Amino acid sequence: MKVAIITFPGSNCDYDLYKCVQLVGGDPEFRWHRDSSLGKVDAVMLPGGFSYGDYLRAGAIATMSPIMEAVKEFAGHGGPVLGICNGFQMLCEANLLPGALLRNNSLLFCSKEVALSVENNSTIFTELYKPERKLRMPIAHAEGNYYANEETLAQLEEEGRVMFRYIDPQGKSTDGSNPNGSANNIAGIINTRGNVMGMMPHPERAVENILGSVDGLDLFKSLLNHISASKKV
Amino acid sequence: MLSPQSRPGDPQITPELVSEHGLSPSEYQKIREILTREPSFTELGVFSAMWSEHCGYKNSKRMLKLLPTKAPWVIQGPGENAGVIDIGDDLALVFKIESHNHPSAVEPYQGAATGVGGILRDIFTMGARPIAILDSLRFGDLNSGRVRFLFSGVVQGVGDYGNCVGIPNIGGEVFFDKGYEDNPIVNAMCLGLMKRDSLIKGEAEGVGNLLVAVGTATGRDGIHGATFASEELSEDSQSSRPQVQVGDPFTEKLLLEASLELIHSGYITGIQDMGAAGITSSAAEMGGRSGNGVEINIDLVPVREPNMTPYEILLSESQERMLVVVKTGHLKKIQDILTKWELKADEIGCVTDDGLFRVTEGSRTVAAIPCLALTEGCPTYEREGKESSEIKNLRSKDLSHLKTRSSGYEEIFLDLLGSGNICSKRWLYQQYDTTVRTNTVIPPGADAGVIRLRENNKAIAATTDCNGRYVYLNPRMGTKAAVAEAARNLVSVGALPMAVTNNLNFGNPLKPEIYYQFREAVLGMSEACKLFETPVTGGNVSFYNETSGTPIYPTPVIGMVGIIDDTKYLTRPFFQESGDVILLLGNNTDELGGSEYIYVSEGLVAGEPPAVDLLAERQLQHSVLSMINQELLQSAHDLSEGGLACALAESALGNKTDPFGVDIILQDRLEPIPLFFGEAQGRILVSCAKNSSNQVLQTAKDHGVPCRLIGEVVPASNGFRIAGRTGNMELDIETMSNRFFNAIPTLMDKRKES
Amino acid sequence: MSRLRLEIRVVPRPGLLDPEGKAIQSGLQSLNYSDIHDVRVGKLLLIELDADSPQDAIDHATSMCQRLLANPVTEDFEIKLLEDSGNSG
Amino acid sequence: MSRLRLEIRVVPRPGLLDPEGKAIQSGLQSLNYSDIHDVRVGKLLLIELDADSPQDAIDHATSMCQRLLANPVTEDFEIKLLEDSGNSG
Ligand SMILES: Nc1ncnc2c1ncn2[C@@H]1O[C@H](COP(=O)(O)OP(=O)(O)O)[C@@H](O)[C@H]1O
Ligand SMILES: [Mg+2]
Repeated sequence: MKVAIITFPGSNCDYDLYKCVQLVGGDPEFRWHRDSSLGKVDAVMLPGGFSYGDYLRAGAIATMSPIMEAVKEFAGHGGPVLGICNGFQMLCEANLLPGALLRNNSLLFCSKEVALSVENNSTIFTELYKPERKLRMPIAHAEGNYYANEETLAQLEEEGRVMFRYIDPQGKSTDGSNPNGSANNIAGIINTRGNVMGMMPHPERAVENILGSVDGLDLFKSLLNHISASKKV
Repeated sequence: MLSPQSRPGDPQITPELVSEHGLSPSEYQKIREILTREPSFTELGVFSAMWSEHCGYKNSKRMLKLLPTKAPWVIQGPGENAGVIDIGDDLALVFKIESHNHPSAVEPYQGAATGVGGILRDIFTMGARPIAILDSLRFGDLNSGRVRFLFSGVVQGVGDYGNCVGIPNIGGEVFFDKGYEDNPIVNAMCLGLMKRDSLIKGEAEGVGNLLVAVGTATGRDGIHGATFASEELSEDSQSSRPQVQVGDPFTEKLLLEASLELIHSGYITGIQDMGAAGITSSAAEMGGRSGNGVEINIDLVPVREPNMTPYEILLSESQERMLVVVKTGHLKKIQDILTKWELKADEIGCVTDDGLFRVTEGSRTVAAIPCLALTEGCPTYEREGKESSEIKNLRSKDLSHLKTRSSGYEEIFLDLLGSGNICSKRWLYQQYDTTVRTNTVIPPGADAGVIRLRENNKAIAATTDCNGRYVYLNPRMGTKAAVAEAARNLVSVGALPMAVTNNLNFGNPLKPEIYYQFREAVLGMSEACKLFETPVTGGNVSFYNETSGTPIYPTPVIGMVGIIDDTKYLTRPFFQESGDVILLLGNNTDELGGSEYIYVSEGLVAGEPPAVDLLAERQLQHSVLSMINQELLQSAHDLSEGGLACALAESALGNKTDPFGVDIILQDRLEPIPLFFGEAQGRILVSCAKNSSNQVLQTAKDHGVPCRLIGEVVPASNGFRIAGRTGNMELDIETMSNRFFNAIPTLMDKRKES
Repeated sequence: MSRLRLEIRVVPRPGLLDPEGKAIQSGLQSLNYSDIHDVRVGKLLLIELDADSPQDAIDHATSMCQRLLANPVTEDFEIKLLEDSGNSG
Repeated sequence: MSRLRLEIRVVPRPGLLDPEGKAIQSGLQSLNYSDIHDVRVGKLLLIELDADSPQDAIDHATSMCQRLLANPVTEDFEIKLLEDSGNSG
């Protein structure tokens, strides 16, 4: 699985993602935001960080980078695109995903481990997760408060496009377990076609026991499986 | 010596002007002797900055010479941008601590943010990639609106900057006491990792090489910041202060990547952050260290504002700028690297052979001073030191009546758990990204933070410590306690203490009672660091932490780093399993001086702080490391503020989601108060599986360390029980947990007031 | 071409939760400014640019807002030519 | 007492570095808006309050700015009564 990891000025999880893709047996390659082409790759990942310092709105200025045209085209052809944290913000800003990520309702940066439910395990990013599986992984963001209008939210729910939700230890998505004020406790969503996913939590930080959790591994492995399967066809 | 021409518009140099520049008449006389003429206005500014306390260490240098700085593993001791130690496998660890107290008192958010920015640059200009940040903070009482404003601003500033650059915060400390009401302490420490041979120094090597300014253009911000940091804050520093510096962590991240690429390119011979005193100090220090001279053409320096004078350009402290020495003929290549990172590089001068710091403007020379006169030539002083009789009285205060209390231990205990100095600091470190870079194996919340090294499966531990109350009451003993606590914190996670960086935060050194504290603190640190074989590789001095004549508690913050040989030895302070047994190493005593208990219950800072027996501390550390290396322990936790009861609570409450209870029986012939809450030094609390307890006891015995079994880890539902000979405590975990975790959030929820 | 100054105001859509505005409101209330009914927080962008005419500048700014400066999902914008900037034109 | 609406503009002091403005400027430049000379970013606060008179409202707002809304070290502020708000008064 050849994965393009895009580095924007201010990205700071690009290397973490690189290591993680290597760990699951993928073949990561960095792309610089000024590049105009992705080359031949099987998937694209937009890493976390503070592209352009999060100035204006998180992820907004990065969407003006030349590479984003190529990413849109890749997504348009059904190529898998994963955006994590700042990457999720970019996907929304670039209209590859609906809605927007507003400032956390606490107005504070929030860094901690959260519990997540897997809401849809029939996508290329989640097929290895059992439906009842509860995940633990870190979040670290100041603008992760997912917002979309009623209509869009209803549509996301109806079409099963909510991927992850923040939950409490009992598995319920409650206000108390919502770290940032996200609508419907949404932590991640996918596009209609099922090839573009964005999420605020960091699965790439939950891939080794020594880091406290390995719950992010199956996400990357799901994608890897999907890609090798589709190559065989 | 070449004489600078006068510049139209420069003010006349008068005794008043000299004194406004923080120079004494005799210092001015010395300047005239060095130059063999009168200085120009620009030169006066340059001397003023370089001979300020901040850059020149005039009142501290002589004492600092007494610190131990050498060991076989020390690659770079004090004098460079940061210290460097060898950690094996061709790797080197770079680390340093830096203060930003004065800017933070005026503008907490930007002050703290730019403090983090500065310390990061100190690390990556050595050629190392920053891998962790720690922050050591002191504030007044959180019941004051102004203090809450300072606290929340500083925490956000530290957080936003490190988060944006993408360096995990792994620990630090925060201490609240009225003694810091108007003068918060903001010290930031950074660790970096590099291959040994990537080390690059801040030296202007190679006559003819180019001096190149990299990063942000120079503005009028922070002019005379170095001099400013060398003065007390007065009522009107709010209005007369120089413009604050604004941090731009986004540019910093680009600078970080670009600098590391530059260093690896081989096109440059030296690099230094333009920190305090900006271009002046970076150029003069680089010239001074190499023995060469430097020439700066002021017209070439990129500026942000029109009509800046040489004086302003030379003294500006605009952030996110670096000075780089580029090998001749390679300017284009380094510009290409910087352009890729969306940064600019401008040639502003060159390395010369005449030893001078020379500045030209058009055809005119505006300054020509020997580099060494600016650096090494700074006059140094040993001041008069005398202990304040007031503090002496406080120390000898009789506290024995506070030792007895026949009941109500539970209430006192809950008050302690909810005190700012003992409660959970989660509110604060949740604002810090602690997991970015995916190497943090012990995040904030433990005795020390730990970063694993992917390269060799070792790990680096770091901590900052200092109890300013102890130092206030007894500066020498208190500083030994700070070093000892730092070392205990490291061994508690399984690390061998290796080296120290320190930040000496004090009041006005011209006052004998302050200089006394300073001298005693340095002597205490020196003695402890020698004994623990943790040489001091660098640090920072921040004097004049006073508002309207009231100084802070003397606060010599110790930043210590250690190595864990294999990540399998990582040990945490939290109990792991019911049924494990709990053992205490070290002796309980009836000391209560300087304790959190007497502060919380009586509002007092008094008494003799707990005594430190350095030899016993060393034995204790060795014994715990030996237990950890035999893989005997389930947890280890150092005892500090709040004593045994609070340490037990911290280990039991853990990270809240799965707490435990304890069942403890103590046989000591001590009153319950000192037994539960006394802060005797040299103690560590450990837990282990029942069948390992004999080995633990034996290991302690082999090291001559007192150790006994005091109880057992039980399910949380069984509660928290401590039985002494003459008094007991029994509490439920829920109540304790609420006090411990909600103390700061509850206070911070009070709305902002001015 | 002349140098013009524009002011762009970007404000959260009505109906959108504005936690910053709420926090400021309660901050003011605790300072005893009790008669405050609503606080909303927006962004103010002051832009200096060269354009052929004021209309041209406004057209440019409109497209900048649509493409980057405002998020159409959550924000409204408003562009104003600053008075002193006409002088140089 | 009448309900009034105020607009408060909080802008960084001239001369102070405005990294956000700089980043937005370079973002716009990469969209080929090349004739942009400067971008500065401030805050816009829209406040609705009850006051005895417009002057009273402005006085209140001035003290709010001094105490909370603007950072006296880094920001300047400007208060304006919004036109439509006179009507109800
Ligand atoms: N300013 C801070 N930044 C990051 N972590 C902090 C800070 N203050 C406290 N902590 C964390 O909270 C925990 C408790 O702090 P403290 O009581 O000072 O510990 P100790 O007494 O063991 O030195 C430590 O893990 C420490 O790293
Ligand atoms: Mg401690």
